[in-house]
Amino acid sequence: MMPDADPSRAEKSELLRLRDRLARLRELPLVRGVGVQDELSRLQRQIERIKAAPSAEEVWRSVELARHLERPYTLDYVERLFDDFVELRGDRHLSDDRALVCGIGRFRRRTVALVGHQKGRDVHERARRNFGMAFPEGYRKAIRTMELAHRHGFPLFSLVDTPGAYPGVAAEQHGQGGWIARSQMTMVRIDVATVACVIGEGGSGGAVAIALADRVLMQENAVYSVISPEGCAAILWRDKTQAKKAAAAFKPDAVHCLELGIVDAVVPEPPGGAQTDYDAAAEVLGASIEDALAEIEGVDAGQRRSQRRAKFRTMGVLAAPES
Amino acid sequence: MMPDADPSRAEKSELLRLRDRLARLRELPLVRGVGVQDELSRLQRQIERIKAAPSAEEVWRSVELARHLERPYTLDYVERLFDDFVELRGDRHLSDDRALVCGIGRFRRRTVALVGHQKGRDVHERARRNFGMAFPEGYRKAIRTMELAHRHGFPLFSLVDTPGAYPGVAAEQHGQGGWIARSQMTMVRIDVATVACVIGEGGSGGAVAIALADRVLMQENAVYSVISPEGCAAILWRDKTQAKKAAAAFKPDAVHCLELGIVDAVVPEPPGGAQTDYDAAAEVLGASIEDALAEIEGVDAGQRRSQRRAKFRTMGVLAAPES
Amino acid sequence: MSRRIDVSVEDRGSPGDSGGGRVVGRGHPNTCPGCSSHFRDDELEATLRVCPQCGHHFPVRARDRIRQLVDGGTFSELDADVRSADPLNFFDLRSYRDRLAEAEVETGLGDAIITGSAKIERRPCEVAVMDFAFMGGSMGSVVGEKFARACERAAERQLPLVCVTASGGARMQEGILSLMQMPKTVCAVDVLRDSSCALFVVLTHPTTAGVLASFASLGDVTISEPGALLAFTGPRVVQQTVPGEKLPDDFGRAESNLRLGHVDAIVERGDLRTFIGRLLALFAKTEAP
Amino acid sequence: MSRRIDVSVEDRGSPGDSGGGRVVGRGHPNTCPGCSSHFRDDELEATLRVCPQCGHHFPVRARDRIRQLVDGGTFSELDADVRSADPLNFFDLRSYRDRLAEAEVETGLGDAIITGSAKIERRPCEVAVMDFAFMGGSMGSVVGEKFARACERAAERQLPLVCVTASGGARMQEGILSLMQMPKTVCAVDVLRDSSCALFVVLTHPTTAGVLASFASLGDVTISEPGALLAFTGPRVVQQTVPGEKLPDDFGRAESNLRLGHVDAIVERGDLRTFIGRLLALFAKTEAP
Ligand SMILES: [Zn+2]
Ligand SMILES: [Zn+2]
Repeated sequence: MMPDADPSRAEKSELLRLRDRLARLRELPLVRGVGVQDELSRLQRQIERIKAAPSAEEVWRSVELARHLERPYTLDYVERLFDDFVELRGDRHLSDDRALVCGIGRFRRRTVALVGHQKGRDVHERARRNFGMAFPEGYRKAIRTMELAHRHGFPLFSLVDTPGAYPGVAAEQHGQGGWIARSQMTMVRIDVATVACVIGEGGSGGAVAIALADRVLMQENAVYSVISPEGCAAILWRDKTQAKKAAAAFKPDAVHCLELGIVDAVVPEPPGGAQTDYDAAAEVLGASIEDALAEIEGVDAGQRRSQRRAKFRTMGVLAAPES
Repeated sequence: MMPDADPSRAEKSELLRLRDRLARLRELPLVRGVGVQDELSRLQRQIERIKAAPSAEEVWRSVELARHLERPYTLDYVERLFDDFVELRGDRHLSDDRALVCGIGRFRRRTVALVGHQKGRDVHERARRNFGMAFPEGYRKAIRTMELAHRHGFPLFSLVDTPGAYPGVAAEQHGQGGWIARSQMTMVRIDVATVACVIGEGGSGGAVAIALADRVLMQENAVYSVISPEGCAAILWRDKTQAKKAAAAFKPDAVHCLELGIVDAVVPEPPGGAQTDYDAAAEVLGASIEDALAEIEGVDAGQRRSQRRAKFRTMGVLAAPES
Repeated sequence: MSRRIDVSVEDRGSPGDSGGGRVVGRGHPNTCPGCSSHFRDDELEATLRVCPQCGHHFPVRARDRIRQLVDGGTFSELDADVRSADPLNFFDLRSYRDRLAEAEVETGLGDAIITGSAKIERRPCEVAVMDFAFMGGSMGSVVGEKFARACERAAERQLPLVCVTASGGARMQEGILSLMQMPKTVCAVDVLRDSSCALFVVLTHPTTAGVLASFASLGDVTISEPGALLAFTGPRVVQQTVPGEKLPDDFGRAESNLRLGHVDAIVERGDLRTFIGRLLALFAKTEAP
Repeated sequence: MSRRIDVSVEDRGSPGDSGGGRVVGRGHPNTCPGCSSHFRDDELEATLRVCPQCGHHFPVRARDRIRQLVDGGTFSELDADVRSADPLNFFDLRSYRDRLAEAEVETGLGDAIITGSAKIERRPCEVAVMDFAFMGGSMGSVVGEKFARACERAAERQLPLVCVTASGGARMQEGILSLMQMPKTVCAVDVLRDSSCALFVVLTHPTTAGVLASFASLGDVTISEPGALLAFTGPRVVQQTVPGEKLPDDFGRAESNLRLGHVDAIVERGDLRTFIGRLLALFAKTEAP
């Protein structure tokens, strides 16, 4: 899986061919990562993966790494990528949902707004953060933050890392479905540049609520899916233990998401996964977000909003019309 | 108090002088009421009141009429003024506050949005409507309706009739102050023409939450005040029974509100008060709103919003600077 | 791990566990789950598939719904030939292709939504009606695409869109692509908004998960049929998550949604056409015809 | 009728019933209501009027607050000469004119707010600081006017506005005109928003009624001091309304407001200047100086 340090000329030409294929797939430039020197090797890794679709084992490995208890969470990245960060709290109605962290901070000498799921590291914090599963109140806080970003022209970052929306009575009664919808709607409408990255579990509606961005990135070992493998197995196989089989079937891994045009770029992780080296993972993530932001900030706000809509408009695969 | 049926020439000239004074007071045309024929007599009544400031007894009479148990409420006017009315319900988060009625309806062959307090007629409905005292959820529903009006270009009417915001634990915990503020803010920001009318009790923050309009009208026997007479008496006189004295001191009646430039026009009621003839009260109210709307709809939306801000900007009385 | 389950398709049954439509039923679809009365097809047709004994609203197929709602002869279907591909080569106990083919044969539909132009109470509009009988009304690429095209047509023609939903959620067999139909349809509603065109949503039993959490919750006016289950996560999964917690009796039902502020009105099926007609008149951009 | 009471000025005291400032106190204003320790003025000054024993935040007068917050020598007061008229000729147990004159003598202030331009941590901004000692920080025409002018200046100079609130609510003696300061200040905040200028609100004890229900709740970022009472209706009136209902211990306090989602942060007085400095840097329209 690891790239050669110095790819041969033939390999380079193959890379260019594949890079072209990738670029055409999304009609978007590939993410650079940090430093021009590393580009080719990083690209190589992405492309190796795409040449050979990940095996069931590899997909499952992503599921495991995405859920790894030591995986860096939103606040681990905030700490490393932001020079200053002021958290914005509360939905102004009922509570401050700790499963979603919102705030503004200084990133690369400029102010940005951030919304991100936060799972919590120890037992106590995990409970407090509800395992990263937001309530409607959390989406409402996120909406408030998006509107603040819009008012002040701050680019918006979102870091997605949730098993999904919380399936509880109060969450339902407070209008979970509606607030996931309205959070997406707010992301369509705001004028500022938006970059989302799936950094762990991109679980269903809870994830997509904050992922309707100009650029959507995905870490190498993150997963992004409509349902958990266990949930899918329980429904389609009527057997929860078939989770690995389910994951292989619905392909939540980054490479498949890239190939399906769901994400714009894959953000490389340190060998073995982001949990092995938080600093390195943060550095590449920061560089990737910076690159993505540079691409979209050149565009006029109205046009950017149109392009954002157009991007999601094309998602889905239809059968070729019979002729 | 009742006007002469046929004012003499001298009286007419006096009227014109006073009318001019009134108009200069607000730099706004006076409301016409229904039919040109009745204008002078109606005007006369308003002006008689202004010539001789209402006595303490007259002010108290307004307090009593404004709270009269048979006084027409928002839905009584909706029934008479709207050809069709579809209620919009719910704040999309917690509940549907029955103390505030919101909806869209057909008024004079066009569609308008309405928000209004509703006190409830019988014991059961009064409890259900919480005596017209809204919770934060009510203001949130009103905001939703204002935004819908803005999206679709519907003029917004608001009918104010509340003892005030509800002073309860849950209402406070749900952010009462904040939602009264945000409801006002929404009324500043929407692009459509807005007309408010105080039709009964214009009680404090609960009233002003939905009264930040391009034109603010007030029925002849309505009251509009920062505090209830009883509350004021309890605080300043340390004696609740001094309510009548308090009311005379803080002057919540329509004539004083007109003279202070708080409302743009007084809407006449049938002799004895609106409760004596719902149909007649509704007819004059409808005509007054229609006139007010005609005045402000000629103005470009951006300019109307500026004028709306400018109008409230001037409220208050400062001491003349010492020279 | 049970907390992690984020189910997308759950309640495939109608209230009281009857089938999801006339085609894919468990128990006899014409036996009323409210009062156990049994009806002939023609009896139910005559009452718009509302139980004459107890008022229970039986599921309505999309074509029947359109017949009930729109002025006779005014519906012209569009995009009828759009079909799903199988980009994931999805295979669970059977292949997705087989399931699609079977659903098409069973329902006579290309997917879980019918779209087109029509008039309701003499007012022109675009319509989009979902059909729960087609794979539980699940939203895949076709539902998203046809809904988006309906929005775009409405915007272009400056007409309102009337949308009747019935959905168990996302089409799992399309994996992440089915999830992306949520932002896709939200973007489509934004196109409507930018054109100041109204969206009226009629939520019918059941409307859950991804559909509820996208376009179904973004209407200018939101109506529900009585008794409909409207929940992001249905009662069974909620119960699994917190096994001790007692669910309210009407958990997720239209009536509790009205009480909790999530819908504007519950309208009985017999009144639906008139009600939508009133909305079309109120939101009309020109004077009455 | 008790349900009708809609009190505008209620809690004139600080937590634990100490006075509203050094001037109009009940009990000795330098005795800590948290731990009963007593302090000399100079001791409290040295700790920014925070109890060194228990952390209780004593009230701070507006001029002291400005000294605590802004860079030395950078504050230039504006609109200091604006005074209330008495349009209603209001007389309760005494005349409004007398009350105003007395408050001015007692506090050395023209009204319950001081406004001007300043720098905080080397960043220019406009400031508006309320003083509870002047008639309970009540909002009449002068408070509304000076706040509105501060917003307009901020918009014109493209600077943020830092506002420190302390208010029992409306100035009843100005009747309906005091109520109108709510929409007036809301309109002023809208001017700020139209200019994309930030508003930072620091809520201090107590901020209630009309001030909480207008500009105090419209900040881009909302900070509170520990222990501050922040409620539209204070606990006494709530208790009167529903006599049986048990109020939570921290009803309306900053800490419950944070928990319930109404403020972004509780910042101790000693950290306030730094915190505001960070906000000014984050919202700055140009690079750091
Ligand atoms: Zn039945
Ligand atoms: Zn102490």
